[in-house]
Amino acid sequence: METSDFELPEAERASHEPQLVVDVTGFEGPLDLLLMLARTQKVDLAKISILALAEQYLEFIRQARDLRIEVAADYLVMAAWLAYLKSRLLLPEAAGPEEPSAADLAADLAARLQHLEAIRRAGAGLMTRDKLGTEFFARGMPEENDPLQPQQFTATIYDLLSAYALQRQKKALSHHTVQQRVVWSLKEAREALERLVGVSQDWTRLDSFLIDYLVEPSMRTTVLASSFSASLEMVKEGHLELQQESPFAPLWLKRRLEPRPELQVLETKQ
Amino acid sequence: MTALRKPPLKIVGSEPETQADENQRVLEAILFAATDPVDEKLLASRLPEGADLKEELKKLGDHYAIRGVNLVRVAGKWALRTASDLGHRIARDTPPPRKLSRAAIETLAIVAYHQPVTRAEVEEIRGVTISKGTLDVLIETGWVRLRGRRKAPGRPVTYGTTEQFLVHFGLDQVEDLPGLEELKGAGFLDDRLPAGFSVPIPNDISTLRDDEDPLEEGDADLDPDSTK
Amino acid sequence: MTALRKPPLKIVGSEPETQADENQRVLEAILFAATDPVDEKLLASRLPEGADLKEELKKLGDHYAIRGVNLVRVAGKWALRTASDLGHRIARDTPPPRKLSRAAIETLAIVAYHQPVTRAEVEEIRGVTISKGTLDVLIETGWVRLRGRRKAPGRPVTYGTTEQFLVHFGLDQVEDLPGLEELKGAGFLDDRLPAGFSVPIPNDISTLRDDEDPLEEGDADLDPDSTK
Repeated sequence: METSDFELPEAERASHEPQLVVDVTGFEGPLDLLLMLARTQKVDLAKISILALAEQYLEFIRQARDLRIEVAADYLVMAAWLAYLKSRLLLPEAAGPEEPSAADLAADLAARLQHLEAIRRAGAGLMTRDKLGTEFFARGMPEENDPLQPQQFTATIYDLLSAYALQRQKKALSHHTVQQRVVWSLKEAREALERLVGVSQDWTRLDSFLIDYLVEPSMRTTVLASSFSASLEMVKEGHLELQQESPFAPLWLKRRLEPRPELQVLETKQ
Repeated sequence: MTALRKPPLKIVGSEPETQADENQRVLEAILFAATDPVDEKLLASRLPEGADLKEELKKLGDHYAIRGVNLVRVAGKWALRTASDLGHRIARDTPPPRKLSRAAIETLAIVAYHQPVTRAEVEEIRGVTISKGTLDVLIETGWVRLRGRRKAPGRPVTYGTTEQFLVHFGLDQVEDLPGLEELKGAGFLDDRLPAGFSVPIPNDISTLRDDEDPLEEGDADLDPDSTK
Repeated sequence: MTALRKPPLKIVGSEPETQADENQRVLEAILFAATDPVDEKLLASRLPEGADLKEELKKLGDHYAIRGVNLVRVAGKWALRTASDLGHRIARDTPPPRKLSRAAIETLAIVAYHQPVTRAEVEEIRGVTISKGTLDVLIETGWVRLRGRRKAPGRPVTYGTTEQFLVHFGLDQVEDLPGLEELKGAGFLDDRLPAGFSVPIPNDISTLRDDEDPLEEGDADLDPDSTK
């Protein structure tokens, strides 16, 4: 059955008609059409006349267009290329070392057609093989001692209920949203702070440092949180001084010119 | 090399000069491939007119009686089965049943309570993403199945539990999974829960819901088991 | 556990005086009970120490070669299969397998003979772009899989065939593909070979080639199997 599928019913039907084919849609691309046309030359594909083939193809496309059938772009590209190839094949070859000769181009096309043909034969050969479930069968009845039996799994109802309750509860009590948020990572925040703090020698408000990054309202929280954490880290390492006059008042930052090794020692001792 | 034969299966064994009796071959092939014991009517219909089925079956039985596979009669029908004395020699060295990972059991629980549920919905409820592997494992257990596709952008697949799920967890019906009060009563949930917290009443009926479409051709292959 | 479902099997046939060789019986019972091909490691593990597995398999193959069930080699493993000349006489009530489109057959052939192959290479050979559906269908059949990524600009995914492909078409290995010699002889198999590969044969072994990278996390989603 598969063979008939392979044998291009549309193309065959078409080739019996005197009025050349018009159904471009029956072909799987220009190469398929070329292969069908090549078959009409009734010679070994290795001995095919590419010039004749180019003419046949161009004629086919011309007729399709005369009949106002829309021809897909890739068919037209192939037509243009074949028209070019045809002209080169007809003209005496000008010695141009950079370009492949017309004969080479024609040979390449012939090889592509042969390759496609060979693959089709191989595919048809594959589909006519005896196949599991049609020509030959595997053991049908399951046996309980099948040595390839699938893995068995286990879980208890207790596992199930506690897992369910636990995660529902956890989720209900946290205000965690799964929704993907854009997060300003600590690393990004730190890099930005390092860059910006380097510019100013004076006390500056944390939020004004970040103003450039606050354009997107949804980013506000994450930028602030990450920058704050990053600034604490930098203070700890002695790169930065941080000041706040009262709770919720703006945070002020200033670059520290000399690192504070004594603080680091203290911190690590804890 | 074997140009005459159709593209050959690689049959092992010396090229035989003759084949066994055709009727015997047909009978054993049918019995081998059958998914259930086969009745005599069907067997007879595959033999040439006038063949003596009883005699053929006796001959086949004799051939197999000494082998590792025997011809047996089950419920008035015929089947080939591995010889019962060999069970222990051939069965899989059954590894201890595998315990499900925590992620898998959590996902299973959510599928059970919230079915039909999509992967994204499971993630929403769990608050974490789940890997494809987790759902694959659950399908491999036979406890979770693909139900259909949600009528929503992307037409995500919906999951539900199977009959095997009920059997394994000793439930008569999925509605018997404990509800909010019972979970509280059993100490699985505590009282700090916010108002409006609810536990759905699960429902695993096969009929698709209004917001579900049937699976499409090829969706069966989503099931890792079906591709064997 | 199986107390309920085990009526004593009525073995048919004359009471044998002796049983066949024990190793033969064990091997055939294993191959019979297993629905999928069995590898030699498993077979050897069920035979007594020192048994000659090759010899035993050959003997079993000889026994079955004339029968309606044959011992065959598929995908490098061993299986019992009904003799393929009897296919039409067995005819199980299974729906006819879905027929592949011409585009799908050609694409399958290109993947099989040129693997590992990228989509662009398939398109190059066919001279036409292939719709996403075509590869999806082949992946759905379980015959084609994503192998890795080509070490090339754009890092395109490479495709290859699966063990199921071999099992379905009764092939022992991809080198047994029909018509391979013709393609090889015409030089169609070595055009895309990266430097250093002198053997122009398709290759479905899982090990990636030098010009392939492993798939990345998330690549599974390229696969219609993924349960998004």
